[in-house]
Amino acid sequence: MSFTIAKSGDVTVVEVEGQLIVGNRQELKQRVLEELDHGERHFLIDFSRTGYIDSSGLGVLVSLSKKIRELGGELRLANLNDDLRTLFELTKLDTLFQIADSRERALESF
Amino acid sequence: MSFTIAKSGDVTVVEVEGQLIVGNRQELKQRVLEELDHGERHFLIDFSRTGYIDSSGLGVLVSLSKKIRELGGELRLANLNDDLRTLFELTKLDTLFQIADSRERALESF
Amino acid sequence: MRVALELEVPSEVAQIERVVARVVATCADLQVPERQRQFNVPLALTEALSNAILYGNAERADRHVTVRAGMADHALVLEVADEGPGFDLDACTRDPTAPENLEREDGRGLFLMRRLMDRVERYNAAGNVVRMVLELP
Amino acid sequence: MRVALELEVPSEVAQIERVVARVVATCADLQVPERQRQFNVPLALTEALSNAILYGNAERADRHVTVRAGMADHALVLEVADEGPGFDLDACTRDPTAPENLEREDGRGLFLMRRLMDRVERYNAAGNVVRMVLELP
Ligand SMILES: Nc1ncnc2c1ncn2[C@@H]1O[C@H](COP(=O)(O)OP(=O)(O)O)[C@@H](O)[C@H]1O
Ligand SMILES: Nc1ncnc2c1ncn2[C@@H]1O[C@H](COP(=O)(O)OP(=O)(O)O)[C@@H](O)[C@H]1O
Repeated sequence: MSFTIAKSGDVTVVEVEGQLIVGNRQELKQRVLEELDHGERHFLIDFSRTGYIDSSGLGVLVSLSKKIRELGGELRLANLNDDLRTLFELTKLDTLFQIADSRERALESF
Repeated sequence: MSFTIAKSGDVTVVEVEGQLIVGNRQELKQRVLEELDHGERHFLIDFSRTGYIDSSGLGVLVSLSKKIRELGGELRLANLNDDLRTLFELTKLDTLFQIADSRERALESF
Repeated sequence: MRVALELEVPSEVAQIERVVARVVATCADLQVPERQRQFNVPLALTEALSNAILYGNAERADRHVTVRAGMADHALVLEVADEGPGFDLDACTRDPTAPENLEREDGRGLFLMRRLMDRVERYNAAGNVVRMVLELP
Repeated sequence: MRVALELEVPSEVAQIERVVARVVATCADLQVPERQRQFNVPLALTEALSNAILYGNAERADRHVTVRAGMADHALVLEVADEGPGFDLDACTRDPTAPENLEREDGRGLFLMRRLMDRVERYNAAGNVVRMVLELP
Protein backbone atom coordinates (compact mmCIF):
# COMPACT_ATOMS: atom_id res chain seq x y z
CA MET A 1 0.00 0.00 0.00
CA SER A 2 1.01 3.58 -0.53
CA PHE A 3 -1.05 6.70 0.01
CA THR A 4 -1.00 10.34 -0.93
CA ILE A 5 -2.34 13.27 1.07
CA ALA A 6 -3.53 16.49 -0.56
CA LYS A 7 -5.66 19.47 0.44
CA SER A 8 -8.82 20.49 -1.31
CA GLY A 9 -9.96 23.71 0.37
CA ASP A 10 -10.09 22.83 4.06
CA VAL A 11 -10.51 19.11 3.38
CA THR A 12 -7.60 16.71 3.72
CA VAL A 13 -7.92 14.15 0.96
CA VAL A 14 -6.17 10.81 1.42
CA GLU A 15 -5.88 8.42 -1.47
CA VAL A 16 -5.10 4.78 -0.65
CA GLU A 17 -3.40 2.71 -3.31
CA GLY A 18 -3.32 -1.08 -2.90
CA GLN A 19 -4.52 -3.10 0.05
CA LEU A 20 -5.22 -1.52 3.42
CA ILE A 21 -4.36 -4.37 5.75
CA VAL A 22 -2.81 -5.32 9.05
CA GLY A 23 0.73 -4.88 7.77
CA ASN A 24 0.34 -1.25 6.76
CA ARG A 25 -2.73 0.31 8.40
CA GLN A 26 -0.59 1.95 11.12
CA GLU A 27 1.08 4.19 8.54
CA LEU A 28 -2.25 5.55 7.45
CA LYS A 29 -3.44 6.03 11.02
CA GLN A 30 -0.27 7.87 12.02
CA ARG A 31 -0.43 10.29 9.12
CA VAL A 32 -4.07 11.15 9.62
CA LEU A 33 -3.50 11.67 13.35
CA GLU A 34 -0.64 14.06 12.52
CA GLU A 35 -2.94 16.09 10.30
CA LEU A 36 -5.49 16.11 13.09
CA ASP A 37 -2.77 17.37 15.45
CA HIS A 38 -2.02 20.16 12.99
CA GLY A 39 -5.59 21.31 13.27
CA GLU A 40 -7.19 19.67 10.26
CA ARG A 41 -10.80 18.60 10.88
CA HIS A 42 -12.28 17.58 7.53
CA PHE A 43 -11.05 14.33 6.05
CA LEU A 44 -11.92 12.42 2.92
CA ILE A 45 -10.49 9.02 2.11
CA ASP A 46 -10.65 8.13 -1.57
CA PHE A 47 -10.66 4.37 -2.28
CA SER A 48 -10.74 4.45 -6.06
CA ARG A 49 -7.33 2.79 -6.20
CA THR A 50 -7.78 0.45 -3.25
CA GLY A 51 -7.91 -3.34 -3.65
CA TYR A 52 -9.39 -4.57 -0.42
CA ILE A 53 -9.51 -3.56 3.22
CA ASP A 54 -9.15 -6.16 5.93
CA SER A 55 -10.76 -6.11 9.36
CA SER A 56 -7.83 -4.26 10.89
CA GLY A 57 -8.00 -1.68 8.11
CA LEU A 58 -11.70 -1.26 8.87
CA GLY A 59 -10.77 -0.97 12.54
CA VAL A 60 -8.42 1.90 11.78
CA LEU A 61 -11.13 3.70 9.83
CA VAL A 62 -13.56 3.27 12.72
CA SER A 63 -11.11 4.56 15.30
CA LEU A 64 -10.02 7.51 13.17
CA SER A 65 -13.61 8.44 12.53
CA LYS A 66 -14.35 8.37 16.25
CA LYS A 67 -11.33 10.54 17.09
CA ILE A 68 -12.11 13.04 14.39
CA ARG A 69 -15.71 13.31 15.52
CA GLU A 70 -14.65 13.83 19.13
CA LEU A 71 -12.68 16.85 17.98
CA GLY A 72 -15.65 18.22 16.09
CA GLY A 73 -14.46 17.09 12.68
CA GLU A 74 -15.68 14.60 10.12
CA LEU A 75 -14.31 11.69 8.11
CA ARG A 76 -15.96 10.79 4.82
CA LEU A 77 -15.29 8.00 2.35
CA ALA A 78 -15.54 8.03 -1.44
CA ASN A 79 -15.25 5.77 -4.46
CA LEU A 80 -15.85 2.35 -2.98
CA ASN A 81 -16.06 -0.24 -5.73
CA ASP A 82 -18.71 -2.96 -5.57
CA ASP A 83 -16.58 -5.30 -3.48
CA LEU A 84 -15.67 -2.63 -0.94
CA ARG A 85 -19.27 -1.50 -0.76
CA THR A 86 -20.26 -5.10 -0.02
CA LEU A 87 -17.66 -5.16 2.72
CA PHE A 88 -19.11 -2.04 4.38
CA GLU A 89 -22.60 -3.46 4.05
CA LEU A 90 -21.64 -6.85 5.50
CA THR A 91 -20.15 -5.18 8.54
CA LYS A 92 -22.89 -2.49 8.70
CA LEU A 93 -20.14 0.12 8.65
CA ASP A 94 -22.07 1.78 5.85
CA THR A 95 -24.32 3.04 8.65
CA LEU A 96 -21.39 4.58 10.50
CA PHE A 97 -19.70 6.42 7.64
CA GLN A 98 -20.81 8.95 5.11
CA ILE A 99 -19.98 7.25 1.85
CA ALA A 100 -20.04 9.25 -1.40
CA ASP A 101 -20.02 7.96 -4.95
CA SER A 102 -17.39 10.41 -6.11
CA ARG A 103 -14.79 12.66 -4.63
CA GLU A 104 -16.66 15.74 -5.89
CA ARG A 105 -19.89 14.76 -4.15
CA ALA A 106 -18.03 14.04 -0.94
CA LEU A 107 -16.29 17.41 -1.06
CA GLU A 108 -19.48 19.34 -1.82
CA SER A 109 -21.25 18.15 1.24
CA PHE A 110 -18.74 19.04 3.95
CA MET B 1 3.32 -32.08 -30.38
CA SER B 2 2.38 -31.73 -33.99
CA PHE B 3 4.44 -32.48 -37.07
CA THR B 4 4.44 -31.74 -40.74
CA ILE B 5 5.79 -33.91 -43.53
CA ALA B 6 7.02 -32.49 -46.84
CA LYS B 7 9.17 -33.66 -49.73
CA SER B 8 12.37 -32.01 -50.82
CA GLY B 9 13.53 -33.89 -53.91
CA ASP B 10 13.60 -37.50 -52.83
CA VAL B 11 14.00 -36.61 -49.16
CA THR B 12 11.04 -36.81 -46.78
CA VAL B 13 11.37 -33.92 -44.36
CA VAL B 14 9.59 -34.17 -41.02
CA GLU B 15 9.30 -31.13 -38.78
CA VAL B 16 8.48 -31.75 -35.13
CA GLU B 17 6.78 -28.96 -33.22
CA GLY B 18 6.65 -29.14 -29.42
CA GLN B 19 7.79 -32.01 -27.20
CA LEU B 20 8.47 -35.45 -28.61
CA ILE B 21 7.55 -37.61 -25.63
CA VAL B 22 5.96 -40.82 -24.51
CA GLY B 23 2.44 -39.53 -25.06
CA ASN B 24 2.89 -38.74 -28.76
CA ARG B 25 5.95 -40.50 -30.18
CA GLN B 26 3.79 -43.28 -31.70
CA GLU B 27 2.17 -40.81 -34.08
CA LEU B 28 5.54 -39.85 -35.47
CA LYS B 29 6.69 -43.45 -35.74
CA GLN B 30 3.53 -44.50 -37.57
CA ARG B 31 3.75 -41.74 -40.13
CA VAL B 32 7.40 -42.34 -40.92
CA LEU B 33 6.79 -46.08 -41.24
CA GLU B 34 3.96 -45.35 -43.71
CA GLU B 35 6.31 -43.27 -45.84
CA LEU B 36 8.85 -46.10 -45.68
CA ASP B 37 6.10 -48.49 -46.83
CA HIS B 38 5.41 -46.18 -49.74
CA GLY B 39 9.00 -46.57 -50.84
CA GLU B 40 10.61 -43.48 -49.36
CA ARG B 41 14.18 -44.07 -48.21
CA HIS B 42 15.71 -40.70 -47.35
CA PHE B 43 14.44 -39.03 -44.20
CA LEU B 44 15.33 -35.82 -42.48
CA ILE B 45 13.87 -34.80 -39.14
CA ASP B 46 14.08 -31.09 -38.46
CA PHE B 47 14.06 -30.18 -34.75
CA SER B 48 14.18 -26.41 -35.03
CA ARG B 49 10.76 -26.12 -33.43
CA THR B 50 11.13 -28.95 -30.92
CA GLY B 51 11.22 -28.35 -27.16
CA TYR B 52 12.66 -31.50 -25.73
CA ILE B 53 12.74 -35.19 -26.53
CA ASP B 54 12.32 -37.75 -23.79
CA SER B 55 13.89 -41.21 -23.64
CA SER B 56 10.97 -42.79 -25.42
CA GLY B 57 11.21 -40.16 -28.16
CA LEU B 58 14.90 -40.98 -28.50
CA GLY B 59 13.94 -44.66 -28.59
CA VAL B 60 11.62 -44.04 -31.53
CA LEU B 61 14.36 -42.22 -33.41
CA VAL B 62 16.76 -45.11 -32.77
CA SER B 63 14.30 -47.73 -33.95
CA LEU B 64 13.25 -45.74 -37.02
CA SER B 65 16.87 -45.18 -37.94
CA LYS B 66 17.56 -48.91 -37.66
CA LYS B 67 14.57 -49.86 -39.82
CA ILE B 68 15.39 -47.29 -42.45
CA ARG B 69 19.00 -48.47 -42.62
CA GLU B 70 17.91 -52.10 -42.94
CA LEU B 71 15.98 -51.09 -46.06
CA GLY B 72 19.00 -49.31 -47.49
CA GLY B 73 17.83 -45.83 -46.58
CA GLU B 74 19.04 -43.16 -44.21
CA LEU B 75 17.66 -40.98 -41.41
CA ARG B 76 19.33 -37.67 -40.69
CA LEU B 77 18.66 -35.03 -38.05
CA ALA B 78 18.96 -31.26 -38.30
CA ASN B 79 18.67 -28.12 -36.23
CA LEU B 80 19.22 -29.42 -32.71
CA ASN B 81 19.43 -26.54 -30.27
CA ASP B 82 22.05 -26.56 -27.52
CA ASP B 83 19.87 -28.48 -25.10
CA LEU B 84 18.97 -31.16 -27.63
CA ARG B 85 22.57 -31.43 -28.71
CA THR B 86 23.52 -31.99 -25.06
CA LEU B 87 20.88 -34.70 -24.89
CA PHE B 88 22.34 -36.54 -27.88
CA GLU B 89 25.82 -36.18 -26.45
CA LEU B 90 24.81 -37.41 -22.99
CA THR B 91 23.30 -40.53 -24.51
CA LYS B 92 26.06 -40.85 -27.14
CA LEU B 93 23.35 -40.93 -29.79
CA ASP B 94 25.33 -38.24 -31.58
CA THR B 95 27.56 -41.13 -32.67
CA LEU B 96 24.62 -43.03 -34.11
CA PHE B 97 22.99 -40.27 -36.12
CA GLN B 98 24.15 -37.90 -38.79
CA ILE B 99 23.34 -34.53 -37.28
CA ALA B 100 23.47 -31.42 -39.45
CA ASP B 101 23.49 -27.80 -38.37
CA SER B 102 20.91 -26.76 -40.91
CA ARG B 103 18.31 -28.31 -43.11
CA GLU B 104 20.23 -27.27 -46.22
CA ARG B 105 23.43 -28.99 -45.10
CA ALA B 106 21.52 -32.13 -44.24
CA LEU B 107 19.82 -32.17 -47.64
CA GLU B 108 23.04 -31.57 -49.57
CA SER B 109 24.77 -34.58 -48.17
CA PHE B 110 22.22 -37.30 -48.92
CA MET C 1 -5.91 -33.29 -11.67
CA ARG C 2 -5.87 -32.51 -7.94
CA VAL C 3 -3.72 -29.50 -7.16
CA ALA C 4 -2.50 -28.30 -3.80
CA LEU C 5 -0.11 -25.56 -2.87
CA GLU C 6 1.69 -25.49 0.47
CA LEU C 7 3.46 -22.42 1.79
CA GLU C 8 5.31 -21.91 5.04
CA VAL C 9 6.25 -18.46 6.27
CA PRO C 10 7.73 -16.88 9.40
CA SER C 11 5.36 -15.14 11.81
CA GLU C 12 5.49 -11.62 10.38
CA VAL C 13 2.50 -9.67 9.12
CA ALA C 14 4.75 -8.32 6.36
CA GLN C 15 4.62 -11.82 4.81
CA ILE C 16 0.85 -11.75 4.31
CA GLU C 17 0.73 -10.02 0.94
CA ARG C 18 3.26 -12.40 -0.67
CA VAL C 19 1.41 -15.46 0.56
CA VAL C 20 -1.93 -14.09 -0.57
CA ALA C 21 -0.55 -13.21 -4.01
CA ARG C 22 0.76 -16.72 -4.51
CA VAL C 23 -2.47 -18.37 -3.43
CA VAL C 24 -4.45 -16.03 -5.68
CA ALA C 25 -2.20 -17.02 -8.60
CA THR C 26 -2.93 -20.68 -7.89
CA CYS C 27 -6.65 -19.85 -7.76
CA ALA C 28 -6.34 -18.48 -11.27
CA ASP C 29 -4.82 -21.81 -12.33
CA LEU C 30 -7.66 -23.60 -10.59
CA GLN C 31 -10.16 -21.43 -12.43
CA VAL C 32 -11.72 -19.90 -9.37
CA PRO C 33 -14.07 -17.19 -10.69
CA GLU C 34 -12.67 -13.67 -10.78
CA ARG C 35 -14.68 -12.06 -8.03
CA GLN C 36 -13.94 -14.82 -5.48
CA ARG C 37 -10.32 -14.78 -6.56
CA GLN C 38 -9.91 -11.04 -6.26
CA PHE C 39 -11.99 -10.41 -3.18
CA ASN C 40 -13.35 -13.28 -1.09
CA VAL C 41 -10.23 -15.44 -1.13
CA PRO C 42 -7.56 -12.78 -0.52
CA LEU C 43 -9.58 -11.06 2.17
CA ALA C 44 -10.56 -14.23 4.05
CA LEU C 45 -7.00 -15.51 3.79
CA THR C 46 -5.57 -12.20 5.02
CA GLU C 47 -7.80 -12.44 8.10
CA ALA C 48 -6.83 -16.03 8.83
CA LEU C 49 -3.14 -15.27 8.34
CA SER C 50 -3.12 -12.22 10.56
CA ASN C 51 -4.89 -14.14 13.33
CA ALA C 52 -2.43 -17.03 12.97
CA ILE C 53 0.54 -14.66 13.14
CA LEU C 54 -0.72 -12.29 15.84
CA TYR C 55 -2.70 -14.58 18.16
CA GLY C 56 -1.66 -18.13 17.33
CA ASN C 57 2.07 -17.53 17.02
CA ALA C 58 2.16 -14.27 19.01
CA GLU C 59 4.60 -13.03 16.33
CA ARG C 60 7.30 -15.30 17.76
CA ALA C 61 10.22 -15.64 15.37
CA ASP C 62 10.61 -19.38 16.00
CA ARG C 63 7.04 -20.13 14.94
CA HIS C 64 5.74 -20.52 11.41
CA VAL C 65 2.44 -20.38 9.64
CA THR C 66 1.60 -23.02 7.05
CA VAL C 67 -0.97 -22.46 4.35
CA ARG C 68 -2.41 -25.14 2.14
CA ALA C 69 -4.59 -24.23 -0.81
CA GLY C 70 -6.19 -26.89 -2.92
CA MET C 71 -9.07 -28.10 -4.95
CA ALA C 72 -11.29 -30.96 -3.83
CA ASP C 73 -14.71 -31.95 -5.18
CA HIS C 74 -15.44 -28.61 -6.84
CA ALA C 75 -14.49 -26.66 -3.77
CA LEU C 76 -11.50 -24.53 -2.98
CA VAL C 77 -10.06 -25.49 0.40
CA LEU C 78 -7.72 -23.19 2.29
CA GLU C 79 -6.05 -24.30 5.50
CA VAL C 80 -4.09 -21.98 7.75
CA ALA C 81 -2.12 -23.63 10.54
CA ASP C 82 -0.22 -21.87 13.29
CA GLU C 83 1.91 -23.19 16.14
CA GLY C 84 -0.20 -21.66 18.89
CA PRO C 85 -2.43 -23.25 21.53
CA GLY C 86 -5.50 -23.21 19.31
CA PHE C 87 -8.79 -21.44 19.99
CA ASP C 88 -12.51 -22.02 19.91
CA LEU C 89 -13.67 -20.63 16.59
CA ASP C 90 -17.34 -20.46 17.52
CA ALA C 91 -16.83 -18.91 20.92
CA CYS C 92 -14.47 -16.28 19.48
CA THR C 93 -16.74 -15.21 16.62
CA ARG C 94 -18.53 -12.00 17.60
CA ASP C 95 -21.25 -10.15 15.74
CA PRO C 96 -19.61 -6.86 14.83
CA THR C 97 -22.89 -5.53 13.43
CA ALA C 98 -24.56 -5.55 16.86
CA PRO C 99 -25.04 -1.94 18.05
CA GLU C 100 -22.70 -2.40 21.02
CA ASN C 101 -19.94 -3.67 18.73
CA LEU C 102 -20.36 -1.44 15.71
CA GLU C 103 -17.87 1.17 16.83
CA ARG C 104 -15.29 -1.29 18.13
CA GLU C 105 -11.97 -1.32 16.39
CA ASP C 106 -11.54 -5.10 16.53
CA GLY C 107 -13.56 -8.28 16.26
CA ARG C 108 -14.44 -8.39 12.56
CA GLY C 109 -11.95 -11.01 11.36
CA LEU C 110 -13.70 -14.32 12.00
CA PHE C 111 -17.03 -12.74 11.11
CA LEU C 112 -15.71 -11.69 7.70
CA MET C 113 -14.07 -15.06 7.04
CA ARG C 114 -17.45 -16.68 7.64
CA ARG C 115 -19.24 -14.26 5.34
CA LEU C 116 -16.70 -14.50 2.54
CA MET C 117 -16.30 -18.28 2.49
CA ASP C 118 -18.95 -21.00 2.46
CA ARG C 119 -17.56 -22.83 5.48
CA VAL C 120 -15.03 -21.94 8.14
CA GLU C 121 -14.13 -24.65 10.63
CA ARG C 122 -11.50 -25.90 13.05
CA TYR C 123 -9.66 -28.56 11.24
CA ASN C 124 -7.85 -30.29 14.09
CA ALA C 125 -8.58 -31.05 17.73
CA ALA C 126 -6.04 -28.54 19.01
CA GLY C 127 -7.84 -25.79 17.12
CA ASN C 128 -4.78 -24.21 15.58
CA VAL C 129 -5.71 -25.12 12.03
CA VAL C 130 -8.52 -23.17 10.43
CA ARG C 131 -10.07 -24.62 7.31
CA MET C 132 -12.07 -22.47 4.91
CA VAL C 133 -14.08 -23.90 2.05
CA LEU C 134 -15.45 -22.07 -0.96
CA GLU C 135 -17.84 -24.04 -3.16
CA LEU C 136 -17.25 -23.45 -6.84
CA PRO C 137 -19.79 -23.50 -9.64
CA MET D 1 8.99 -18.69 2.35
CA ARG D 2 8.94 -22.43 1.78
CA VAL D 3 6.79 -23.35 -1.22
CA ALA D 4 5.56 -26.76 -2.26
CA LEU D 5 3.18 -27.81 -4.97
CA GLU D 6 1.36 -31.12 -4.88
CA LEU D 7 -0.41 -32.59 -7.90
CA GLU D 8 -2.29 -35.84 -8.25
CA VAL D 9 -3.21 -37.24 -11.66
CA PRO D 10 -4.70 -40.43 -13.05
CA SER D 11 -2.34 -42.97 -14.64
CA GLU D 12 -2.43 -41.72 -18.22
CA VAL D 13 0.59 -40.60 -20.23
CA ALA D 14 -1.60 -37.88 -21.75
CA GLN D 15 -1.48 -36.15 -18.33
CA ILE D 16 2.28 -35.71 -18.39
CA GLU D 17 2.46 -32.43 -20.31
CA ARG D 18 -0.07 -30.67 -18.04
CA VAL D 19 1.73 -31.76 -14.91
CA VAL D 20 5.10 -30.73 -16.29
CA ALA D 21 3.76 -27.34 -17.38
CA ARG D 22 2.41 -26.63 -13.91
CA VAL D 23 5.63 -27.65 -12.17
CA VAL D 24 7.65 -25.55 -14.61
CA ALA D 25 5.43 -22.56 -13.81
CA THR D 26 6.11 -23.08 -10.10
CA CYS D 27 9.84 -23.31 -10.89
CA ALA D 28 9.58 -19.86 -12.44
CA ASP D 29 8.03 -18.61 -9.20
CA LEU D 30 10.83 -20.29 -7.28
CA GLN D 31 13.38 -18.59 -9.52
CA VAL D 32 14.93 -21.74 -10.86
CA PRO D 33 17.31 -20.60 -13.63
CA GLU D 34 15.95 -20.69 -17.15
CA ARG D 35 17.94 -23.57 -18.58
CA GLN D 36 17.14 -25.93 -15.72
CA ARG D 37 13.54 -24.81 -15.86
CA GLN D 38 13.18 -25.32 -19.59
CA PHE D 39 15.22 -28.45 -20.03
CA ASN D 40 16.53 -30.40 -17.03
CA VAL D 41 13.38 -30.20 -14.92
CA PRO D 42 10.73 -30.93 -17.56
CA LEU D 43 12.74 -33.74 -19.11
CA ALA D 44 13.67 -35.45 -15.83
CA LEU D 45 10.11 -35.07 -14.61
CA THR D 46 8.68 -36.47 -17.84
CA GLU D 47 10.88 -39.56 -17.40
CA ALA D 48 9.88 -40.08 -13.80
CA LEU D 49 6.20 -39.60 -14.63
CA SER D 50 6.17 -41.98 -17.54
CA ASN D 51 7.89 -44.65 -15.46
CA ALA D 52 5.42 -44.10 -12.62
CA ILE D 53 2.46 -44.36 -15.01
CA LEU D 54 3.72 -47.21 -17.20
CA TYR D 55 5.65 -49.44 -14.77
CA GLY D 56 4.59 -48.39 -11.27
CA ASN D 57 0.88 -48.07 -11.94
CA ALA D 58 0.79 -50.23 -15.08
CA GLU D 59 -1.61 -47.60 -16.49
CA ARG D 60 -4.35 -48.85 -14.18
CA ALA D 61 -7.25 -46.43 -13.98
CA ASP D 62 -7.68 -46.87 -10.22
CA ARG D 63 -4.11 -45.79 -9.50
CA HIS D 64 -2.77 -42.26 -9.29
CA VAL D 65 0.55 -40.53 -9.50
CA THR D 66 1.40 -37.82 -7.00
CA VAL D 67 4.01 -35.19 -7.67
CA ARG D 68 5.45 -32.84 -5.10
CA ALA D 69 7.66 -29.98 -6.14
CA GLY D 70 9.26 -27.74 -3.58
CA MET D 71 12.15 -25.68 -2.47
CA ALA D 72 14.33 -26.68 0.46
CA ASP D 73 17.76 -25.31 1.43
CA HIS D 74 18.56 -23.84 -1.99
CA ALA D 75 17.57 -26.99 -3.78
CA LEU D 76 14.59 -27.87 -5.89
CA VAL D 77 13.10 -31.17 -4.77
CA LEU D 78 10.76 -33.16 -7.00
CA GLU D 79 9.05 -36.29 -5.73
CA VAL D 80 7.09 -38.64 -7.94
CA ALA D 81 5.07 -41.31 -6.17
CA ASP D 82 3.16 -44.14 -7.79
CA GLU D 83 0.99 -46.89 -6.33
CA GLY D 84 3.08 -49.74 -7.69
CA PRO D 85 5.27 -52.30 -5.93
CA GLY D 86 8.37 -50.14 -6.08
CA PHE D 87 11.67 -50.93 -7.77
CA ASP D 88 15.37 -50.87 -7.17
CA LEU D 89 16.60 -47.65 -8.71
CA ASP D 90 20.24 -48.60 -8.79
CA ALA D 91 19.70 -52.09 -10.15
CA CYS D 92 17.41 -50.77 -12.87
CA THR D 93 19.71 -48.01 -14.09
CA ARG D 94 21.51 -49.19 -17.22
CA ASP D 95 24.27 -47.45 -19.14
CA PRO D 96 22.67 -46.72 -22.50
CA THR D 97 25.98 -45.43 -23.86
CA ALA D 98 27.63 -48.86 -23.62
CA PRO D 99 28.14 -50.26 -27.13
CA GLU D 100 25.74 -53.17 -26.54
CA ASN D 101 22.99 -50.78 -25.44
CA LEU D 102 23.49 -47.90 -27.84
CA GLU D 103 20.99 -49.14 -30.41
CA ARG D 104 18.39 -50.26 -27.90
CA GLU D 105 15.09 -48.49 -28.03
CA ASP D 106 14.61 -48.42 -24.25
CA GLY D 107 16.61 -48.00 -21.06
CA ARG D 108 17.52 -44.31 -21.15
CA GLY D 109 15.03 -42.94 -18.63
CA LEU D 110 16.72 -43.41 -15.27
CA PHE D 111 20.08 -42.64 -16.85
CA LEU D 112 18.80 -39.28 -18.11
CA MET D 113 17.14 -38.43 -14.79
CA ARG D 114 20.49 -38.96 -13.11
CA ARG D 115 22.33 -36.84 -15.64
CA LEU D 116 19.82 -33.99 -15.57
CA MET D 117 19.41 -33.73 -11.79
CA ASP D 118 22.02 -33.57 -9.06
CA ARG D 119 20.57 -36.47 -7.07
CA VAL D 120 18.02 -39.15 -7.84
CA GLU D 121 17.08 -41.48 -5.01
CA ARG D 122 14.43 -43.81 -3.67
CA TYR D 123 12.59 -41.84 -1.12
CA ASN D 124 10.73 -44.56 0.75
CA ALA D 125 11.41 -48.16 1.69
CA ALA D 126 8.86 -49.54 -0.77
CA GLY D 127 10.70 -47.82 -3.60
CA ASN D 128 7.69 -46.34 -5.30
CA VAL D 129 8.64 -42.75 -4.57
CA VAL D 130 11.48 -41.30 -6.58
CA ARG D 131 13.06 -38.11 -5.26
CA MET D 132 15.10 -35.85 -7.53
CA VAL D 133 17.12 -32.94 -6.24
CA LEU D 134 18.54 -30.06 -8.21
CA GLU D 135 20.93 -27.79 -6.35
CA LEU D 136 20.40 -24.13 -7.14
CA PRO D 137 22.98 -21.38 -7.22
N1 LIG E 1 -5.23 -18.49 15.14
C1 LIG E 1 -5.71 -18.07 16.34
N2 LIG E 1 -5.13 -18.50 17.48
C2 LIG E 1 -5.59 -18.10 18.68
N3 LIG E 1 -6.65 -17.27 18.85
C3 LIG E 1 -7.27 -16.81 17.76
C4 LIG E 1 -6.85 -17.19 16.45
N4 LIG E 1 -7.67 -16.59 15.56
C5 LIG E 1 -8.56 -15.88 16.28
N5 LIG E 1 -8.33 -15.99 17.60
C6 LIG E 1 -9.12 -15.36 18.71
O1 LIG E 1 -10.34 -14.94 18.18
C7 LIG E 1 -10.56 -13.57 18.49
C8 LIG E 1 -11.41 -12.91 17.43
O2 LIG E 1 -10.70 -12.82 16.22
P1 LIG E 1 -11.21 -11.86 15.06
O3 LIG E 1 -12.65 -12.11 14.83
O4 LIG E 1 -10.30 -12.07 13.90
O5 LIG E 1 -11.07 -10.40 15.63
P2 LIG E 1 -9.77 -9.60 16.07
O6 LIG E 1 -8.62 -10.23 15.39
O7 LIG E 1 -10.04 -8.23 15.61
O8 LIG E 1 -9.74 -9.74 17.58
C9 LIG E 1 -9.17 -13.00 18.61
O9 LIG E 1 -9.15 -11.83 19.37
C10 LIG E 1 -8.43 -14.15 19.26
O10 LIG E 1 -8.63 -14.15 20.65
N1 LIG F 1 8.18 -46.23 -11.02
C1 LIG F 1 8.64 -47.45 -11.38
N2 LIG F 1 8.03 -48.56 -10.88
C2 LIG F 1 8.48 -49.79 -11.22
N3 LIG F 1 9.54 -50.01 -12.03
C3 LIG F 1 10.19 -48.96 -12.54
C4 LIG F 1 9.78 -47.62 -12.24
N4 LIG F 1 10.62 -46.77 -12.89
C5 LIG F 1 11.50 -47.55 -13.55
N5 LIG F 1 11.26 -48.86 -13.35
C6 LIG F 1 12.03 -50.00 -13.91
O1 LIG F 1 13.28 -49.52 -14.35
C7 LIG F 1 13.49 -49.89 -15.69
C8 LIG F 1 14.39 -48.88 -16.40
O2 LIG F 1 13.68 -47.67 -16.57
P1 LIG F 1 14.21 -46.58 -17.57
O3 LIG F 1 15.65 -46.36 -17.33
O4 LIG F 1 13.32 -45.39 -17.45
O5 LIG F 1 14.09 -47.23 -19.01
P2 LIG F 1 12.79 -47.70 -19.80
O6 LIG F 1 11.63 -46.95 -19.22
O7 LIG F 1 13.08 -47.31 -21.20
O8 LIG F 1 12.73 -49.17 -19.59
C9 LIG F 1 12.12 -50.03 -16.28
O9 LIG F 1 12.11 -50.87 -17.42
C10 LIG F 1 11.35 -50.61 -15.11
O10 LIG F 1 11.54 -52.01 -15.04
